[in-house]
Amino acid sequence: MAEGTLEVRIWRGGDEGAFGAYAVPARENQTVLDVVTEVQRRFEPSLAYRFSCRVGVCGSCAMTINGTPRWTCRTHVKRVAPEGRLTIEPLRNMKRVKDLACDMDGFLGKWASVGTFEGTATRADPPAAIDPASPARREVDAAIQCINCAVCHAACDVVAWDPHYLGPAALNRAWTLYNDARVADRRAVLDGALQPGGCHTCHSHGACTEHCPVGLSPTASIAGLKRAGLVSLLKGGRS
Amino acid sequence: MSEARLFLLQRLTALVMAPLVLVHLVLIVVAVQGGLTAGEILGRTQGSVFWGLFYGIFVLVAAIHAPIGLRNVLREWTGIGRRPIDWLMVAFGVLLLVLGWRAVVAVVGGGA
Amino acid sequence: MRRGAGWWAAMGHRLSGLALAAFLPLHFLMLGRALGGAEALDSSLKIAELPLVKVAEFGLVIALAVHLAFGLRVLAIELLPWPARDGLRLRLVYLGLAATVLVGIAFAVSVV
Amino acid sequence: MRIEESRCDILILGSGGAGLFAALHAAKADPALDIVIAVKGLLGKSGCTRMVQGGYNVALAAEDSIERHFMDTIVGGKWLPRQDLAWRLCVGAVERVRELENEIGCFFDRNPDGSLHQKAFAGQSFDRTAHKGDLTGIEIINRLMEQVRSRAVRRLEEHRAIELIPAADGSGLAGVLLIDIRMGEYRFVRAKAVLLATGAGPTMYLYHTPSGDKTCDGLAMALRLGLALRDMEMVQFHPTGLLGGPHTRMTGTVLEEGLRGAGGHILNGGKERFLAGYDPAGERATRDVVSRGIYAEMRAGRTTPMGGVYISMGHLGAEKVAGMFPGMVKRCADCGFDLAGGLVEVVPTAHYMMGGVEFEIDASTAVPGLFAAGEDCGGVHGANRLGGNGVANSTVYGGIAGDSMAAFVGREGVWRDPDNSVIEAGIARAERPFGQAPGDLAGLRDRLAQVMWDDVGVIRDALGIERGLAGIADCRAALLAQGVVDGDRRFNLTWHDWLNLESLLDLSEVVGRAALARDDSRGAHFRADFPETGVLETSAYTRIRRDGDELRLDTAPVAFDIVEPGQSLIEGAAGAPPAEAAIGSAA
Ligand SMILES: Cc1cc2nc3c(=O)[nH]c(=O)nc-3n(C[C@H](O)[C@H](O)[C@H](O)COP(=O)(O)OP(=O)(O)OC[C@H]3O[C@@H](n4cnc5c(N)ncnc54)[C@H](O)[C@@H]3O)c2cc1C
Ligand code: HEM
Ligand code: SF4
Ligand code: F3S
Ligand code: FES
Repeated sequence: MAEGTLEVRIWRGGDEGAFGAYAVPARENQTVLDVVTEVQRRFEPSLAYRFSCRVGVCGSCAMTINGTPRWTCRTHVKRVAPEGRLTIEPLRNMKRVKDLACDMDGFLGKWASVGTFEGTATRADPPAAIDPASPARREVDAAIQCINCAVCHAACDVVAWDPHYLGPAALNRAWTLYNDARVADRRAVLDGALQPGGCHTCHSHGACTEHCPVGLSPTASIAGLKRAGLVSLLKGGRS
Repeated sequence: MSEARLFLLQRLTALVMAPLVLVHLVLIVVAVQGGLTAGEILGRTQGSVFWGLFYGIFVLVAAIHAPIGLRNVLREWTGIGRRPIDWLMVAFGVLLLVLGWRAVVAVVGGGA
Repeated sequence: MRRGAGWWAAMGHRLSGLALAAFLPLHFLMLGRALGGAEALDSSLKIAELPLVKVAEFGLVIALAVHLAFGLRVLAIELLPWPARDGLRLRLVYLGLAATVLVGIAFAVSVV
Repeated sequence: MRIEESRCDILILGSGGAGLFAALHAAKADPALDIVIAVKGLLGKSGCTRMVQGGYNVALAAEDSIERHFMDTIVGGKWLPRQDLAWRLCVGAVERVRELENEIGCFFDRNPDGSLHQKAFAGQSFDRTAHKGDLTGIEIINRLMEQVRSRAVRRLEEHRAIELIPAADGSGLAGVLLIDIRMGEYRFVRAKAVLLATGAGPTMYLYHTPSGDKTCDGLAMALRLGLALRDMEMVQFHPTGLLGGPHTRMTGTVLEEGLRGAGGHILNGGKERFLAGYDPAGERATRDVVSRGIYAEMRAGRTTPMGGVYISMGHLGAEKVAGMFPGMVKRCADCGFDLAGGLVEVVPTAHYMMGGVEFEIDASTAVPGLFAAGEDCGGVHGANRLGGNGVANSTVYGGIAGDSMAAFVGREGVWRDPDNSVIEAGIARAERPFGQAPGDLAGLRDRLAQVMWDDVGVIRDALGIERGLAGIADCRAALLAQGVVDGDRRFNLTWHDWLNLESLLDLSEVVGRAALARDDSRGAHFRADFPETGVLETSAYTRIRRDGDELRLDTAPVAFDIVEPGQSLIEGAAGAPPAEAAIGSAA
């Protein structure tokens, strides 16, 4: 496929808009982000899209590629468009700003709303001793490296259905906080996740886990929260 | 009632129903063989304490389980407000309970 | 959006749940007619012999099986711990499907 | 021209480690302060702090010491660092890492006994790099971002600073002129104190590692304001950037150093190892040495098809490699390269600017009301930056800047009246492309990138640098003559590409001028015509400021106020790996 041309359709506009069609040279090493870049440089100078790190760290380049939400800087064209046809749209479930860029504020706001770390120690104290093999720390390790790319948020239909739903990434973060032994009030973190729009709104569709580019499983984290909620309820806790 | 409590109730009722449904399914498949008559059904059930309990419990848990599930569906798929949905579901649960137990009484009690 | 197996499982679960919830009151009403004696019930069951109703009945048995199978999947995801982080437990989806197909076949065979 | 005007107490430019820490510290010092962060990208999702892989240098362990960290920094910096700044860095790192862990919520990796795990990083005499796996930056920035979002800090995201506006009476800084990228409009924010934390970034080179939003804007603005930049010839090259060809943004991105440390081989186009011919340590030598070895081999023409060299890991066993470097292997695989078992083409890649704005130990600058922190600043690292000292620098001095700004605003903070002529000039510069016929902007940036790479890159000489400066001038003339299609200015990346290139041109010239002035080789700066390091005792640093349209360069002696060349604060050699065995994971 190194030679030849890609048939590329790109969404132009906001909520209202239309697809633009472009013929982009196919290249040996080419990510979807490279395709978008080439369209901006050669055909559509005012094309809006977002990227920063170009290595899958910043989580700002995700788009909908042929119907599937993905990070674009690490998506090789060959893997998603063997036929050489690409349809590129902004991510779902967020307000659109322009073309391929959407407003991530709602998503990140939900993320930040599940709770921010509050410990008991200060900068005067040494870091807490934490057994790296303890079950709680393992849970954290398995879920912590989220790049907040919103791919899961876009993939989840419940997010689309229920505007109050916090969504997989935010709940995944809540789960890591809940398992962080240093957090002063873990109970409050859990209570937050048990509110309407919290973990019980998830129906285990699993689309989040299926699409997470870094291989996290928000489904497992949310299930963990549900279990923690059950346990605390059965132990006669609040909620 | 809190989300956590509703969740617990729904999952608990689901757990209870799983074996009940299994039995019910087997029964249907076996019973329906060669057509179903009222006599057959009633013959099996009438006066049976076991089946009375079986279906009595079945109705109870289903009347808890279904409205909670329906509540989520309505929230997500319709524009109805949260409050109205909750009341609608309470009504639905009561309806199921009343109709269900009436059916149990009909099939198990009375008659022969 | 392209949907994965987990989504289809959830959708099957939801639609079957809805079907059951819609059907359950009718089912209870019908059984409740046994209060009027076996004949009344029989006359209801007669209706059940109509082809269209047969298809619907078949659908409901399938719905029950689907709902059971995928309900168990949800319970397995939510309630069993995930020590191995075994992906999405997608196998459960296929297991559920297989179980449903079996029930369907069994029911179809028994009806014919 | 519509210019939206607003006010705040503290305006922070950039949301890397420096910007976010400054916001938190200022908010904590005085919760009543009205703090605004303006950032070119999204808050916490742009810049390089997020991209930190290796980790954070900090003398935490009982056997380690501030003195040892300091000596490693000075020796690594080839005696060019400003010593009081370097010392403050090492002291501050301890507090900052504890703060990150205990107050911000970062969850660094642990030893089995529960203490922080610290790994080896090249050029250090102790294993002192705290980390979270090999994606430390994500942990640091995500946690900082949550903390900042949970406070009453206002955000101006996708706002690009284009001019620092001085007070009309020359008494200090009045505010900052920005472009609201999404709206395509200008915005002038008046502030009592401003922090410059835009993270520099040597992205004028053909191969470079930093994030796409970093184009030396902050340094260009500081230069226009009349501030002095020091050590600008010191550009660090990372030896192994991915080489994927000219049409992919992946090209230049870092392949981690641990690959070499673990025993990876670097092969030339003929698939032969060659680094031992340049340095006995071969692949395990320090960044600058390996970069030069590779560059020399490339110049000698023994290159791979795309013009680089190979990194080969396969001899260690593909499975083992995949287990040791899962992140790197997956990243390569996503882009079509087989790192674990095959050959991947690599090149040295521009990574970090040691130079930057001259600043004081309290993060203030020569202009009252303007503060600076992070990679925008010069003096902390001297001629070379130790791996792991970059985040330490941005977070330590970012926090200090937050404290200082809060104190400054309380003490003498006023809204100064802006010099409107500078606002007008700033707008005129940003408007310039719209008046002109569009041209091949990307091609022009490529041209500059090639000039910098060839003539002001890994190995330099007077002739080449002169040629480079001429090439930069050509590119500038071309840029000033070409424009951008006017029309939809909202989120118009091509407009911003134009502005990016302008900043890069300004700084390219500065780097070239400084490189020409330093006629010895030390640290990251290597002159083929002056391969020896000069006398350490009389070390001087370069300093460039703008005077009208001219750049003026002078040099100033380094003050050895803590330790002098030949002396040491520690026993044993600074910068030497702690034990033979540790080299394996060092690099
Ligand atoms: C790939 C990579 C790996 C690295 N690994 C390590 C490591 O392991 N250890 C280590 O110590 N260091 C490492 N570094 C270096 C380290 O990341 C940086 O030195 C440091 O984090 C810089 O922090 P900063 O806050 O100054 O700038 P950044 O974190 O880069 O932030 C700059 C901010 O300024 C914004 N900005 C830029 N221009 C403008 C403008 N005109 N207007 C408004 N905002 C603007 C950007 O969008 C961004 O938000 C690495 C760097 C890279 C690129
Ligand atoms: C076989 C026993 C049953 C099991 C194991 C079971 C299990 C479940 C579970 C786990 C859910 C929650 C799904 C979610 O929120 O993701 C659910 C939802 C539901 N159930 Fe059941 N259920 C059973 C029987 C029934 C019956 C008999 C009815 C009908 C009366 C019913 C109606 C519903 C409805 C309407 C929903 C909502 C579906 C949705 O939210 O998508 N269930 N069931
Ligand atoms: S969980 Fe995965 S998909 Fe969701 S935001 Fe985090 S990294 Fe992206
Ligand atoms: S896709 Fe959505 S429904 Fe739950 S498992 Fe993931 S959040
Ligand atoms: S550009 Fe940062 S994740 Fe793709």
